[in-house]
Amino acid sequence: MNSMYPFLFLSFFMFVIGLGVMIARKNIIAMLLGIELILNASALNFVTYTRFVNQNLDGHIMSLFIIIIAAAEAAVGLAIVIRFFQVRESIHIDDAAQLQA
Amino acid sequence: MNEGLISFLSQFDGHKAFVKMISDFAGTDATSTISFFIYLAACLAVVGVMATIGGLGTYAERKISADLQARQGPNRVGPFGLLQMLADGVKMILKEDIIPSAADKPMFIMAPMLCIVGVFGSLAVVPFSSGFILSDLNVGVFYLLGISSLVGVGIFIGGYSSNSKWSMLGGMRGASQIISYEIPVTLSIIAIVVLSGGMSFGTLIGGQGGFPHEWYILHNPFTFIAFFVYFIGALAETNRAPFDLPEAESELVSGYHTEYTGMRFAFFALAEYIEVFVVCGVAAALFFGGWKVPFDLGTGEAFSALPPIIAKNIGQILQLGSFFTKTLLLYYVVIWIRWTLPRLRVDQLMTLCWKYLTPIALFNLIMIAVWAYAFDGKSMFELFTAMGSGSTGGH
Amino acid sequence: MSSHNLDVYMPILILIGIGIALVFGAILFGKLIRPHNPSRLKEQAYECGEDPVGVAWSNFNVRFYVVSLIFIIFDVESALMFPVASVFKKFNEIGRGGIILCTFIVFVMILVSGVIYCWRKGDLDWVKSFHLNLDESSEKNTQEAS
Amino acid sequence: MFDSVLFLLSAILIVVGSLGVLFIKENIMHACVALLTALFGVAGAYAVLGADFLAATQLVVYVGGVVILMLFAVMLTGGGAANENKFGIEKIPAMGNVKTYIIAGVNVLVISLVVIKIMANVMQDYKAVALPAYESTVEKLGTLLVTDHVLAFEVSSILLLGALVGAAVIARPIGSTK
Repeated sequence: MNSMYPFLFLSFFMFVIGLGVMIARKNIIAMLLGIELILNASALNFVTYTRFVNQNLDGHIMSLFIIIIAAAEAAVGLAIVIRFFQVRESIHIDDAAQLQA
Repeated sequence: MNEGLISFLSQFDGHKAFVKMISDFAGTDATSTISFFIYLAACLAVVGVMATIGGLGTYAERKISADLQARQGPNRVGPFGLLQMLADGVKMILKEDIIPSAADKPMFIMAPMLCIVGVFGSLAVVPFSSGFILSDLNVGVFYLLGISSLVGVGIFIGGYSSNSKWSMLGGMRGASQIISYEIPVTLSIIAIVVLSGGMSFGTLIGGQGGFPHEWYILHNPFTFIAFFVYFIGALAETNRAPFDLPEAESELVSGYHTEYTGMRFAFFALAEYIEVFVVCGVAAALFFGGWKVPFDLGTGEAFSALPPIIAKNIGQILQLGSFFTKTLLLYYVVIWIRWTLPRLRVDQLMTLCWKYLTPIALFNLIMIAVWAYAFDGKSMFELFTAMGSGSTGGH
Repeated sequence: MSSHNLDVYMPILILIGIGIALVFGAILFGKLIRPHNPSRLKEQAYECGEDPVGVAWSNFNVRFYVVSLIFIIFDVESALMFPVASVFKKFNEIGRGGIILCTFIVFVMILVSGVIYCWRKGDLDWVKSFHLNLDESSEKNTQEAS
Repeated sequence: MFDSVLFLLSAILIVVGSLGVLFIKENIMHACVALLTALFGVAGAYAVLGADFLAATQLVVYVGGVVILMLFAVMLTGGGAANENKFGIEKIPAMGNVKTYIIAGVNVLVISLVVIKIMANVMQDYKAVALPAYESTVEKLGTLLVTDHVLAFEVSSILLLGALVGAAVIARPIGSTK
């Protein structure tokens, strides 16, 4: 692939879909899926610019740390969801209006 | 950047001439297209061999278990019952295909596919010989860890989608067992990567030699322990006994594939047997020198009397023989263990993983890194010989 | 020549394709020759002959989640350790191995401290209630009283 | 040519998977599998971009880790059966309805217009450079991680420690913390 625009379009698409998921869904786990999409879109963007613009690997490092942060975020977020489910027996975001366990 | 089948073939003049001919004929650069067809043929060959090995695995399993229990085993179909696997295949394909009405149908269909894809994907980096490795990715081992974790997802989804309590319990257990035991396995592999300085199987095997004292398992005492950690973890990752809790017959009926019939069940079984081969192959490559043949016979330079193309191919065949011998011996040990040891309890399983194997693997990792730093990556035998020559030189 | 190096990913795609084709092909081929006479009893989930009660998708114990949580942390750390491990030898040869060794050990030790925490708090125990009965029986009694 | 094929395949996976995450409404489990598809596609895109190590990392961390974590979490919260709002105040189903989708659509439209405007401005100054050949990134990444980015390397370890301890404390069964 000799053009960067297909990749930028892909990551833009993923970002937009992730945003849509976060707004449209009321299920907390589904919203976390949307966050994963958004984080992946940004990581893909970093790698794209690394290849097509400046060619040093700092973008790869950034993507690596984005992947790490996404994993940590998923772990903690899902732990909160599970805890919330234990307390309220619901994973609906509207039920989480006051987050006091 | 990457070695593999094509770079091996392109050493020969015949391949170059063929590529040039096709390129001239088509008017464009046909290297990629030709590579595609070569890869396609090679992949079909590998899959064929692997399916046969998977089938023979079921046969060997029965024969060896029969031997261990002083029985006959399958002996009716074909010589020594060797065609039993074909009979099984025909039986499987003739079975009625039942999907439970309460099941999650798309997921039910997808689960065996995920298992098969995960296992077949990992075949791409298994080093059969220095020339015949489908693609020697420079992230080989790491890629293998990633793609084979699809099997865990497949098992979980298989258990979930059946909507049966047995399947669900088996699937949850299977997934948590697979991910737990991936930790010691990964840490052991990192320890070997520290020694060899690369993740591709070419580098990993290249650091070893043909003789046992040049293998990584005898490199230092900690790699010796690391092998056993890896092997126990690999047994558990492939759901083999004594870690076959996901399909424990006496408590979970048949685990995650309780509701699967016919071919769908056969694919789960096939995936399991091929995965055993893959982990045994990886163990052979990481710890037992892989395709290395003693006296460097594998490079074909010993047969310099012959034309180079024949000498190289003889070397390749010797390497294939070496790899398959080591791998199948490990395969035998896996089956032997299955019919010798009793099954663990769930809490024992988790205790073994988290309280024994993982700390040992972490300790091993650090100690191997310290060893590589302190002795410049020399193995025990090199140190002994250096000490011996040093003392004789001193006198 | 730049595109040729991507050819190494070809076998992976081909193998995945073969896998998918094999699964669908075998099942479609089997459709021609195998019997198909479903009945209500056949399509029921197996529950030792009884009628299944409820769905199987019920709640599971949280310990499954804690195990997978520790796993994912280790998994991510291994993703960081692999590149460092593969340059260890190179740095060792130019005499900079000590620095990497220190970095590596500090990294692993921070990870180990987390595992030790989980171990001490009993997150690694599969049968926790059993240990609670043994060790903290007095505390449990007060809980039951309250 | 093969790079185009690989890119097209991964683009299809990404598009199908993302749309699946957005539009699968019946079962959160299916949405998780759609996410798996999209993440697989991202790994393919990394491979096309010459980031071989990142592609493998994507497989290891997401396929083996995050997706399994999400599947477990779905099982622990009622297996996707809990699609209804317990209190029924707003009567919005958990997987969204037409109203939420319209709101999301409008929001996405506005934000995407802004992003496209910014990207167009940035892209005006972009001049194409010669692309480097594909080569191994592992050694370079490892070298960067222990030289330039060594602080980030160590701090990420502390971040993961925090995530481990925090999530373990949060997810611990209620009975053992009372």
